[in-house]
Amino acid sequence: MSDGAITVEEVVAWLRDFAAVMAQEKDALTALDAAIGDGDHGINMDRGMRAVMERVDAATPADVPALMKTVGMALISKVGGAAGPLYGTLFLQFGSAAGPDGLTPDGWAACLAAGVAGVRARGKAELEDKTMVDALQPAADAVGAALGEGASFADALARGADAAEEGARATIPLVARKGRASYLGERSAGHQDPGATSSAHLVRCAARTWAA
Amino acid sequence: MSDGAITVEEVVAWLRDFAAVMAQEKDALTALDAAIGDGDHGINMDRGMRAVMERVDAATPADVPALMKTVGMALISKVGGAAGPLYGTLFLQFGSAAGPDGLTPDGWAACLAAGVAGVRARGKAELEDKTMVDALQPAADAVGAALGEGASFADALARGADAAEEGARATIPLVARKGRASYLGERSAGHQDPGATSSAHLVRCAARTWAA
Amino acid sequence: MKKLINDPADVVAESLRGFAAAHADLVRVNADPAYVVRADAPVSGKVGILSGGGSGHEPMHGGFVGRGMLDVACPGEVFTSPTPDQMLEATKAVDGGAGVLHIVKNYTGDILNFEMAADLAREEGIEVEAVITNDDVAVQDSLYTAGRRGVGVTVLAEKIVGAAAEEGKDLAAVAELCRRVNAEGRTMGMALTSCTVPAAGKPTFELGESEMEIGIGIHGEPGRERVPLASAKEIVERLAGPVIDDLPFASGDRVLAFVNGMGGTPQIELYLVYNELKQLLDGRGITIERNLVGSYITSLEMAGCSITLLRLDDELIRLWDAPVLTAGLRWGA
Amino acid sequence: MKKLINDPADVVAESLRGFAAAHADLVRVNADPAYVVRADAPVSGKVGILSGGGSGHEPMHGGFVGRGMLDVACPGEVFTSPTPDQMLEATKAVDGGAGVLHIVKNYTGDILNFEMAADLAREEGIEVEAVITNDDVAVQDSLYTAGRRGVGVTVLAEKIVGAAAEEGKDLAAVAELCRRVNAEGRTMGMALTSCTVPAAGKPTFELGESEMEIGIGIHGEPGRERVPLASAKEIVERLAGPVIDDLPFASGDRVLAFVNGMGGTPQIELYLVYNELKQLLDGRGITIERNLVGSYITSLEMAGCSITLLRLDDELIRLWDAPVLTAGLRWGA
Ligand SMILES: Nc1ncnc2c1ncn2[C@@H]1O[C@H](COP(=O)(O)OP(=O)(O)O)[C@@H](O)[C@H]1O
Ligand SMILES: Nc1ncnc2c1ncn2[C@@H]1O[C@H](COP(=O)(O)OP(=O)(O)O)[C@@H](O)[C@H]1O
Ligand SMILES: [Mg+2]
Ligand SMILES: [Mg+2]
Ligand SMILES: [Mg+2]
Ligand SMILES: [Mg+2]
Repeated sequence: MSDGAITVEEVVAWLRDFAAVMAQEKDALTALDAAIGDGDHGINMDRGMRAVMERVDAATPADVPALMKTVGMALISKVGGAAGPLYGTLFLQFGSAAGPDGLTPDGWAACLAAGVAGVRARGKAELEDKTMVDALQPAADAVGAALGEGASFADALARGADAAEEGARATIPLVARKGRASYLGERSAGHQDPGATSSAHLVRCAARTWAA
Repeated sequence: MSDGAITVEEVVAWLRDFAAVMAQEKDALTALDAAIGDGDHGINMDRGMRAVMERVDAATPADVPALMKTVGMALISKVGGAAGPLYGTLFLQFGSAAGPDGLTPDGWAACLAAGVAGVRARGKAELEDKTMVDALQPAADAVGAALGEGASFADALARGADAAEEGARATIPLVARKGRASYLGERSAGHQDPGATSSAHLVRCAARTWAA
Repeated sequence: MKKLINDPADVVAESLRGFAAAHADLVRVNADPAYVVRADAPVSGKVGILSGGGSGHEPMHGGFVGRGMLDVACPGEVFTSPTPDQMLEATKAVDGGAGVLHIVKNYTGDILNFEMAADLAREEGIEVEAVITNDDVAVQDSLYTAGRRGVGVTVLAEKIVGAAAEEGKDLAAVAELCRRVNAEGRTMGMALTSCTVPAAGKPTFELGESEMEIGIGIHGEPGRERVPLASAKEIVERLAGPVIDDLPFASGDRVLAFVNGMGGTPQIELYLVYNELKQLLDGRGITIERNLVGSYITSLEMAGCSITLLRLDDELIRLWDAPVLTAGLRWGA
Repeated sequence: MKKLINDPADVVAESLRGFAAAHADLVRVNADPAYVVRADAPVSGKVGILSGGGSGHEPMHGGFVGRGMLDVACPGEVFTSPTPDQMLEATKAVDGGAGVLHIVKNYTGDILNFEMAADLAREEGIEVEAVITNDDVAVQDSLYTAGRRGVGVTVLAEKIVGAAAEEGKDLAAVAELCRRVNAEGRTMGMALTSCTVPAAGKPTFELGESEMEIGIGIHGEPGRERVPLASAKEIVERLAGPVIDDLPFASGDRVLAFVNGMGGTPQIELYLVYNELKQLLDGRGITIERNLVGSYITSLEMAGCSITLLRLDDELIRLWDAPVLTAGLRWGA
């Protein structure tokens, strides 16, 4: 694809890929959550993304803002737990930032940044609190920086995905300060955060969707 | 010892040996009961014989009838379950049959027979119902028959113990018709009855007490 | 063995002490011999209702002592019948002059001990009637065997008979009612896991990860058959089917449906089982007039359930609905 | 996974259906979005009391819906907070014009979803107050973390606050009372075994035969530390000690002592634990004025217990004693 306008179909493809990955990674994410949480993150994300794709496939919204509102509301009403409102907010804010007039790569990067800001506002997590923010914030920063340096959208997203995965891995030694894992205190160290992991998948799916 | 009068001390020695064996065989008897009952026979017998020896050691009754009444009542009030009333009755009836005037080997055999009759009357078990009767009845019969044939008390008891052990082993293929094991129906076959096993120990202890 | 206990030998006594402290408004607990008795016993002129059996089935029976249900309960060692002297003292403690009913679950141990106790009580001039519950359809009934076990119906009988005694019915009437409840009720149970008798220290039986036992009793004894794990729907069919066919319950019957947890089964599963049972009974034209869902007659920490159906008439419904004020069952009071 | 279920995905819905059928006299159950509501809701002029959270903690919260306690409960998926739209519908269903109190256990998921729901409800013109329970002393409290979990005190708060609402107290007063109960109560829990989330199909954590987890929450999450199995006496010291020291409870205090089973623990053990707790509190000069012993806030089939102490005054005692008529707690009615 080109670096030109991003279509609704492409965004749907991104979501579909993410839904497939969540189905596939369900047990792995749940196992991560079992170690430092309550063992449901994969189940939650899979349930949520199934609901998203059902609604999107039943009637695909015409533009990105409408699509992302559908996605966010589906997650909020179907996931529950921490991930529901947080991922819901991510997509809702992404959509609000998109505006009705089509989306450029720079626009996409701004939307992601807005989504991440929404997550941070809702969850009040800082970097290194061992949450999805540790994957999302570096990803948003990397995509923005790469585009600023003139990278292609595909390259920018690839760098974003790398940053997200690195951020997720970097949660391993951290002691959690937010979410359920924080109840474990020191014992939360040594395990990768499940939400950061699913978030890294989300960015990797974007890189895959818009690659080449 | 001689084939002459049986002393209270000897009877106490028999009981003490039985108590020791019950303590030692506690887990084995319980395992037998776990297979076809509720897994407590060894625990019950051990608890009961401890109580018996406590009472007997605190104040040893002067004669066999009084001793056996103490034993029977201790079992009845401390064991519970099926074994409590049944073993209690065995000793109570043994004691009633003893009379106050000392006990000969023939008298002892008659007492055992009375005890076994008491067990049968209380539990309404027939031979081959897969109960303690399957050990006790052959033992009582064998002791009586041996003495009738002129065997020494020691030999008669040894034959009684053999018969009891054989009777206990013979319960293995039987389908239980009395007690908890009967609830298992066909599944009770293939396991040795715990009560028959403890009863065989009781007779073997007697043989050991009055041996040589 | 993973249990919240101290010395296995002290489990029953220490638990009773906790029960006494927690429910001093309802009961008094005598330590030796052990019995749990209504705080206001004996109630003059009222038939005393006594039940008892091994411990490990809580709330049965101590949790059912109080106004409108039992006057006294005799707890034995875990899964071991209490003893005659204990039952005698308990009988004396609740004799208000109108006699005492012994509700006995059909196990050789219980029967033998209760028989002795009744003899002793009668010798002391107390009128005693004994009624034996034997509702477990997993066990073939026969004159030549120990017969069927007493299980879930015992709880229902204790409630209904307790209400009748509270109303002032005499011993003969109360005993007759108890026999009728037993005759109208049937039960069958299953286990997902074994339980561990504290003094034994290890599970009574071993079950594979994908096996279950069908037709268990309440003493951790193995059931009638070991079969592959199945869905709740199939399990309900396997339990309720034989229960229905045995009485038999017929279309048009009104019943009390009792889904009982064995001790280690969470409520979320019991209500799911109840949902299946309701659908099955609806399909057979049997109307659930009353229900009881919870862990009331248990086997320590065993996971599993039993299903009891009791055919109701207006009198049984009225007595079931009557006020009851115990630690384990409480309404209208 | 050994459970009495059909498809793991249907556990919550099927169990709710069973609950609805079993308690049609007390509650109505709405299937989608899921909520359990008092049969007579909304009660005009009464503050509506709503609580909710993941399923798997039964009887909490659905079992506490009824006169004198909750007006409505929102069950989420197992161990997963319910969703804002669900809470909004539930809020609307019990708004009798006097506003609705949301009782929220302190978990990020619950907080976020309840915040959204309260916003939505206020947009629709319903007065909503939210009170967060956070009584778990196993968790270090800090402004910079998610803070302490809401556990056992939630049950006590729902009962007491429910009674106050029934008496006609207004929303501000009821919310204030709820905050006071939360402030006066502390809890700590432990697990002997893990539980298995149906959709996950295997235990959340593995515990060796001679290990236990101290400082667990109610979602099958591991606790603060894994230690060797100990006696009930030591376990009670390990739980009650931190609870007492945290408030702190002092000699002369009057308390409600709540020994809670985690779902797979039999009553015989819970009363044994209560016996230990009573002795410990006696030794510290703390008087148990009221108690609650049973499995009320559970983690599926987990074996273990929690200990909650709530400091009482005359008003709290009166509200605790007030009639309550729910599937899970019932007295005076
Ligand atoms: N306050 C927060 N801010 C951002 N992310 C959070 C916060 N709390 C939790 N999370 C994320 O949510 C993830 C857990 O999600 P999930 O398991 O679905 O919900 P729950 O914790 O309610 O079971 C954590 O791994 C973490 O990444
Ligand atoms: N009716 C009976 N007559 C004779 N012996 C019996 C009868 N019922 C049970 N028993 C014996 O009792 C033994 C079980 O004793 P025990 O396990 O102590 O009691 P319980 O069955 O009450 O747990 C059985 O193995 C059997 O030998
Ligand atoms: Mg989780
Ligand atoms: Mg036994
Ligand atoms: Mg027994
Ligand atoms: Mg969760």
